[in-house]
Amino acid sequence: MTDVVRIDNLNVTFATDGGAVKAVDGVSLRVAPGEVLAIVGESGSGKTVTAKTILGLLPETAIARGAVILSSKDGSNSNDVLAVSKQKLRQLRGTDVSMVFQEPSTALNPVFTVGWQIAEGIRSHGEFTRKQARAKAIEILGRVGIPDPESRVDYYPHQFSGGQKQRVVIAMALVLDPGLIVADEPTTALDVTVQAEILDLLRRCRDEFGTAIVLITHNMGVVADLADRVVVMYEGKIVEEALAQELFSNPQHDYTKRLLGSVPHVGHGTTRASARLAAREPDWVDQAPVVVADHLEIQYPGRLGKPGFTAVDGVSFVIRSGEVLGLVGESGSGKTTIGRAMGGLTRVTGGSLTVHGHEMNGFKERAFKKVRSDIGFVFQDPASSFNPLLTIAECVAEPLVVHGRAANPRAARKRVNELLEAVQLPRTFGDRYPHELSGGQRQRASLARALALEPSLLIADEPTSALDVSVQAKVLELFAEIQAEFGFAALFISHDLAVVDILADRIAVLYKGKLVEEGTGAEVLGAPKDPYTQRLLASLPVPDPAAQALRRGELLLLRAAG
Amino acid sequence: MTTVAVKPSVPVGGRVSKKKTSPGGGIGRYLLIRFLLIFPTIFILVSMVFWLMRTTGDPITAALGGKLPPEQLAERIQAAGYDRPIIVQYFEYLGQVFTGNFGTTISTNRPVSEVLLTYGSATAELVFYALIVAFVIGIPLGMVAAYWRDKAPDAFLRVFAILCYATPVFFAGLLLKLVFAVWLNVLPVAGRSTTGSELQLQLLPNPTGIYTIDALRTGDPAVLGDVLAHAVLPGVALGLLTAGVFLRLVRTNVIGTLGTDYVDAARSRGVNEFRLVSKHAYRPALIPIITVIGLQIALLLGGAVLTETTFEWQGLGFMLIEFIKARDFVAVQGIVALLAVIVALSNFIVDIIAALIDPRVRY
Amino acid sequence: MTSAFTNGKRALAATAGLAAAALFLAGCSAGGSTTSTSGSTITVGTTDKITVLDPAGSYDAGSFAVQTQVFPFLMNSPYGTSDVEPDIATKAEFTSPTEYTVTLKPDLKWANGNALTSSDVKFSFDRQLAINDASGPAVLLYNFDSVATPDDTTVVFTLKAANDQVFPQILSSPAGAIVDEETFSADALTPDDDIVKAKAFAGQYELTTYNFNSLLAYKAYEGYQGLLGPAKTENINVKYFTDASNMKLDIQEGNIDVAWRSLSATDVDDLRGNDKVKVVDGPGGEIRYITFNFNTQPFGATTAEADPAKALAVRTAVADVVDREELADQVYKGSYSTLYSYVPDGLTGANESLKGLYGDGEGGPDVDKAKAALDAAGVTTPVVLNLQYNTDHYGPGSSDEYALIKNQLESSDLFTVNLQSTEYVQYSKDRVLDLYPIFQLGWFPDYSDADNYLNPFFGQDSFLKIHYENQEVIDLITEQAVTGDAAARTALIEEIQDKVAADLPTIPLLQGSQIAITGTSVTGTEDTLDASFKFRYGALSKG
Amino acid sequence: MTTLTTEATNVPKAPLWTRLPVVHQLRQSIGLQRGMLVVGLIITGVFILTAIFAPLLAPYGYSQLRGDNGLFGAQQAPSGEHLLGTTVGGYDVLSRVIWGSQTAITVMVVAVLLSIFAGVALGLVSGYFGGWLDRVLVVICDAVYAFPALLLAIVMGIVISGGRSDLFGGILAAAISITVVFIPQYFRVIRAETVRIKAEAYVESARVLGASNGRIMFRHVLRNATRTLPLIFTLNASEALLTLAGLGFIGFGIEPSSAAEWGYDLNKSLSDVSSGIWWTSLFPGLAIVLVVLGITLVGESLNDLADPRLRSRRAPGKTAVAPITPAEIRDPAGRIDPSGIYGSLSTPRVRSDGLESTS
Repeated sequence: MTDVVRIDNLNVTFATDGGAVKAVDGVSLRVAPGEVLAIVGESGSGKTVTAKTILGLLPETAIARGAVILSSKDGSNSNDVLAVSKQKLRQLRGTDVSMVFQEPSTALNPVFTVGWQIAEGIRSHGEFTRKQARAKAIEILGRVGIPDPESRVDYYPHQFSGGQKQRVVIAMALVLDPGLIVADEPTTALDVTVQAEILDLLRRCRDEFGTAIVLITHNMGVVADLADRVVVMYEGKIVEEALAQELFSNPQHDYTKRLLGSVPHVGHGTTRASARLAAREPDWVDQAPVVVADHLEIQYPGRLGKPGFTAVDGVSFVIRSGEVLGLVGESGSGKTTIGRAMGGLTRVTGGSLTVHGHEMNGFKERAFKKVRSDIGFVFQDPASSFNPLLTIAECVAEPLVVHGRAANPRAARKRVNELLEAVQLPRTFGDRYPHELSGGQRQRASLARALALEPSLLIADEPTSALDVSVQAKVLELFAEIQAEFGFAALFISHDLAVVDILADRIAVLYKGKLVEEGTGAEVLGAPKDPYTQRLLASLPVPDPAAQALRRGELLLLRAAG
Repeated sequence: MTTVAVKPSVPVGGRVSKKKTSPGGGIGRYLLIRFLLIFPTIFILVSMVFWLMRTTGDPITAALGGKLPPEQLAERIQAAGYDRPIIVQYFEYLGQVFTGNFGTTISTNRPVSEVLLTYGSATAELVFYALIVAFVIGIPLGMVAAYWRDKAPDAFLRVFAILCYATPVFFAGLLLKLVFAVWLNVLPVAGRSTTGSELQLQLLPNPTGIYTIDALRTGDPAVLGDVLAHAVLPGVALGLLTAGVFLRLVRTNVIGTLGTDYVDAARSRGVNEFRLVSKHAYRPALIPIITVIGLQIALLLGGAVLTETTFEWQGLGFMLIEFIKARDFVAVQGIVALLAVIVALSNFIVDIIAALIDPRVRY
Repeated sequence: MTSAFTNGKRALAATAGLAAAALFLAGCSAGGSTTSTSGSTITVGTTDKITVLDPAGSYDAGSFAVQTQVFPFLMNSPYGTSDVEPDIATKAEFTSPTEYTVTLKPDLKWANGNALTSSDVKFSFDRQLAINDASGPAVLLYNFDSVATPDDTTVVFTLKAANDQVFPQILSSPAGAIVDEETFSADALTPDDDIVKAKAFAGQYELTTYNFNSLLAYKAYEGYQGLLGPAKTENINVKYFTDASNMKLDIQEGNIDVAWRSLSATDVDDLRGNDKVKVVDGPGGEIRYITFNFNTQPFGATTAEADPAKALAVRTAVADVVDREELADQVYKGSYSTLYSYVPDGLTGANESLKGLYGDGEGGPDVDKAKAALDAAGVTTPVVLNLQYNTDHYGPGSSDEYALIKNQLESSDLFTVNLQSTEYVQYSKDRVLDLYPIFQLGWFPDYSDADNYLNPFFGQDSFLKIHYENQEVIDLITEQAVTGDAAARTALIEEIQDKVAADLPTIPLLQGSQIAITGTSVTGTEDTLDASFKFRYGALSKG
Repeated sequence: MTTLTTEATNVPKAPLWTRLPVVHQLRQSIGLQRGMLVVGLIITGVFILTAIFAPLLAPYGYSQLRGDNGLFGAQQAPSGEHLLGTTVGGYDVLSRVIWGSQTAITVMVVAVLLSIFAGVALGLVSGYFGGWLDRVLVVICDAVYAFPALLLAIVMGIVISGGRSDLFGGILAAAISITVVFIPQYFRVIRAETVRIKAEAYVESARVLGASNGRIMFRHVLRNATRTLPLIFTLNASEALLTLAGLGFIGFGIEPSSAAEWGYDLNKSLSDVSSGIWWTSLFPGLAIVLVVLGITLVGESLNDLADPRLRSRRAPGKTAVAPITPAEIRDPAGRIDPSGIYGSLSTPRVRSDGLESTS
């Protein structure tokens, strides 16, 4: 049988201010019918550009050379996407190849019903009456697992949940039964429990529709879960291509090895945590804790008299000195809110939260200011956590100046240099502006700023979620080192169990504002008691195809039970 | 970089609530709040104009300053009560406005409500024609410009749009008048109708003041033709100003939506480029466009002042300037209040339309 | 939703189609224009504005232009002169020094059929005083004490001052309009529309359509038996313009028959060369002059270097230097003419008192003479003059006029002029507060008599408020007002002008002329462009 | 992409002059966008130069009525002596047009500067502190914003000048009345930016550090919130000119012997046109149109370049790196409606969920 797509020596160049930039460099690959090919790589590796080339969706500033031969599902005809006319290309899209986008909420037009949008795709390709198109839309919605498709077909996108939206997007891709679906990070925007469901659906696409899938992802767990074959890209080139089993068990290229090595595994942190616990002083438990939350409740005020939204609902925990508490939960679980409340950024509306003995319920900025010098905060988004108009050195010196430890940023420079070195940044970086640093570098600098006053409590809100996996590994490692060196207590917030596991002494799991489980890594990850924790854990794909296949079975059982 | 951006799966803290509450709140409640906001708007404008007007002089001096000796002038000012503390007059005035009594104009001794009705209908008619011109020209051309983005037609249309609003309405009106009324002699110079037609219109029982409607009621095609002919140049002059704004607005927003994922998604389903512009990009773009169009009402009314002056179109804006010059602040207050109501109402209506178009508000 | 949208598009298309149809219809109707002007209809265009139709509530040219057509007056001036004669009366005379008796014509009727009797007359004057509206002309009745009606046709006015020669003029002024007592309210202004609805008219015309400041339609009133005779044209339509250039285009295109007040000087100039229209000129009562504040002008009484002689020298020098010819030609293109006295040309008693005294003696400027005057008084030059004018009250020419005056004064090297303009409301307040040392003023007469150009200015309680008071002049002004003998009165008026010209409290500059533009077939315009400054539509005819 | 552009190359800082507002955008632009920007810059440049060198360029003074041979005469047709003829008042048209640029630029600068200061201060405080003050200011500014600008300017003009129209009174009155109209616009923009920036991590990080409100406002919020100002400046400058012209046209202009003003000249010369005297109105009219065209071209180009959605892209990745993304819908007559200003009161915007996710 012919390949559904064959890419030969593809080169894609973008014209930029700084001259031409080569995004894809001599890539050749092929996808067999019914095969799932994963393209893996980090930011800027060219994987998305490669995928978009298959649909001819490159922007006008891009120049593509080479050949992308696309064949129809039945193999009756094939075309070079880079050479065909616009008209022909339009016909190919949707019938021979279609696409699933990363962010389902932006991939659906908010002002048209999903049925209309599906039908539009159908009617763009041939003679269908409105009725026929609608019937087809209902059918496909049913097949991707949307309950009650007859009425849901007239819903607008915002009436669906995130996971359902992605199902709709997949339905649109499937409706004309193309031979190939290009899925660009289809689960990245979704919570891990939803991710598992979407991966199941994609698997069904392959199995039931016989559709080949090009899966673009940076998540090795997803690759292990779904892919038959894997292509690893690095700086626009393919560095390794192998069957999934082979790649995970026996990576050849250095980069692949590094990549796989960077992936955090659940359970790896447990030993470290117990070692740390063993090293603590005997009366450690009896010392005054740094943070105590007692039936903490945080409610956002409703607008214009509407009832408020309770983000945190009766949460209790303690953080002792030198201890790292990992806070895990999905979107909207309230984990970030707790972190912000500890930093005095969000008002506590009920219960009690004491930080360094200071009660945050009924918080007064003036009284809290002294305590602030003892709290460091690392934010989630490295892109926005620095004032773009100040140099890194000025930013890092800010806490020193605010708290009177230095008269001005210049006077603080010596200390800033020490801090930069502590986070393993060259001191010359102090003179750069934030946008001149990469995400990982900025997150290091952010850490340096948080540590400037040597706080005894650090709050880290998803500090690595915006980073590539290899960068994440390095930052996490640095965090661990520094925590060991400075000995501060920390609240480490993340949606990723594996990441929390690396650093945390204890792990707390939040679900819809409530604390469902708390304990050491061994307790929570090793033998979760709460069904939500169990499902969360089971949904997390592991970067090992064989192991993942087993876990998939477990998850099915869990779901059936729950 | 969109490709990998390991998406923060969590919206950052405080924003959670905003996102969650908006669709569920119910369109009725939302519209009620918008409606209630009309009142402070009117109150603020009316108060502001009252104070501004009253610090600039009293109407008696304006009318008789040159004619009367100062003593008599002072006597009359006193008799009319304009020498009392302004604050007293202010509350008195507010009380009147509150009861819907706009009083009688000082300079022409006519009930303000009647003035508003007469001149308001003229302005409404002018604005109506201008909006038609603006919509007919601005919106399709905006889509054309977005479709040919950064190509020659786009550049041409953008310069056209800028010229539309770079040309002061009175200058544009002057050129239009010269060409169509004087050189080509196909359209009337100014006014709302010829005297003959107007006399016929005056004979109607209960004239609406909107000449087009009145002309239809006479059933005389000559009158209708005459009235419509008079509306062409003012409508075009004011309409072009707004058309430029609309053109740009449509272009910007359609281009903005053309860059969204869902347009790319539709493209990936093989939807053709024309449909991408006319359906996928246009409809979502319409929501901000409509909101801004609401704000354009103010621009339109401002332009109407100049248009009315240029084309003898006796409307509110024109009268407002007359009354300002005469310091007839009773009349000015009334007109301002009406304009404020119009502006606030049109924004309110626009909100309703935008809400109706946006399914996320509707459901 | 989708269908709603297509509907919207359809509506849009429909309106576009409608617009196209409008253009087409417009093309048709424009081709065959002038549908309105049949033989017995004349369309007049004007830029005047009516304020209030009720004579008790308005005291302005625009409203009076209407009132003079539709309301009867006891006294009026026949076509061609400013001197008044009984109008709807058979005779009017002083029956005692303080009693002025008017006898009405018999069987007068209002257009609505009500009888017009002495009772209406008494009612009219009593209500003027009772209402005493802020914008009304009641102030003109300063000498009016009471009115009695011995019978239906006799009216006896009792006056405060004896032998008032001006009173007959007052009876023809806005304050003298007679109204229907059965229509008008005795103590409040009557709304325009009520007046029109009640047909409370008895002048040459009655109003049939009243579209405020937009279109008025008049029909000749058959029952008018007054001085002016029946109207020559049955129907008059008056179209109100807001922009003179539109009116100019309409008269040029033949859309209106008469353009009366006020085209710009440029337009008039242009139309003079157009053979499709006639330009008719008449004498005008409007004057423009420069006023000196005797306290604050250079060397004025309250200045640091107060010196009456030097102050007079400054005024003299200014009078010597200004070139009225240049102003009239360049700024007004002949629509204003030069004025060399306080009483404008065309009124009984007017002389050119300043012509011989200042400038080259023939009306032109004389810089050397001015220099000599200043030198003689020991004034060092250049003298700084703070000259004020106003942009919105005395016509659009003011700014050009004063820019040119500034230019003339400065070109002589004798003066440095700081020119400033102020909007009228502020201006009229500031000038009486001695804020303006030298400033522009203009005057439009309340009634056409030399008295109206002298008494308010230089009599007791002058409205000028410039601290100028010459007892001799005041006495003369009082005297002329009660002098019954015409020749003696004229001599007194001339003497007053000469005396004031020597003191030079104001420098008269220009006198407006009345200019009407008409289609070539319109006749009779020149009959009504007289020194009464009343434009009567009844004089016009077409054909 | 971040790694690709920055980590790989240790770019030295770009030279200072290329980072200047307009120069930066000029270098950034391509194709038609550059063409429009360049045309706009040329027109604006000529305008500014004309204003600066008006005394050298103009053959006569703006209030000059007399040459060596006596009066110029009114409404003289263009000739060797008066290249563009003379006006109804007897002034030289060319000179008035040239001098008019000086008045225009003065009013623009004064108006825009005044409104920037007032608007920025109010917007910053209001947006930063929120609460009742904010709500009241928003309602007031919305009300003023919604009202026809020209009418407001007229009333303001009378109040401020007391009806006087000398150079100082006239220019200041025009400028201040324009200011009052503009303040709500700047207020809205700055407030929206402040509200946005307030939620940025670097501001929160400063708050966590315990920095004082003053320090946060000035060091972090102000400078970032005012980045879009050059853009607004250009766009509002053109509206200032149109308002000035409108005021002049309606008869609230500046007295001709104090300054030359296009709107005033146009007003004076409108009636000339019907008499076949075209030169008196055409040139001041064209001057207004050209200057507004030039400035608007610059402003719109800057706007497009600052908005990644509108900028002609050379590289798709570049947009993600662009430091500021003023997500504003701007209407060209100079009013700014940053979508989301109304966010506090009104509909959820189309892009609200999109914006939240891509940062």
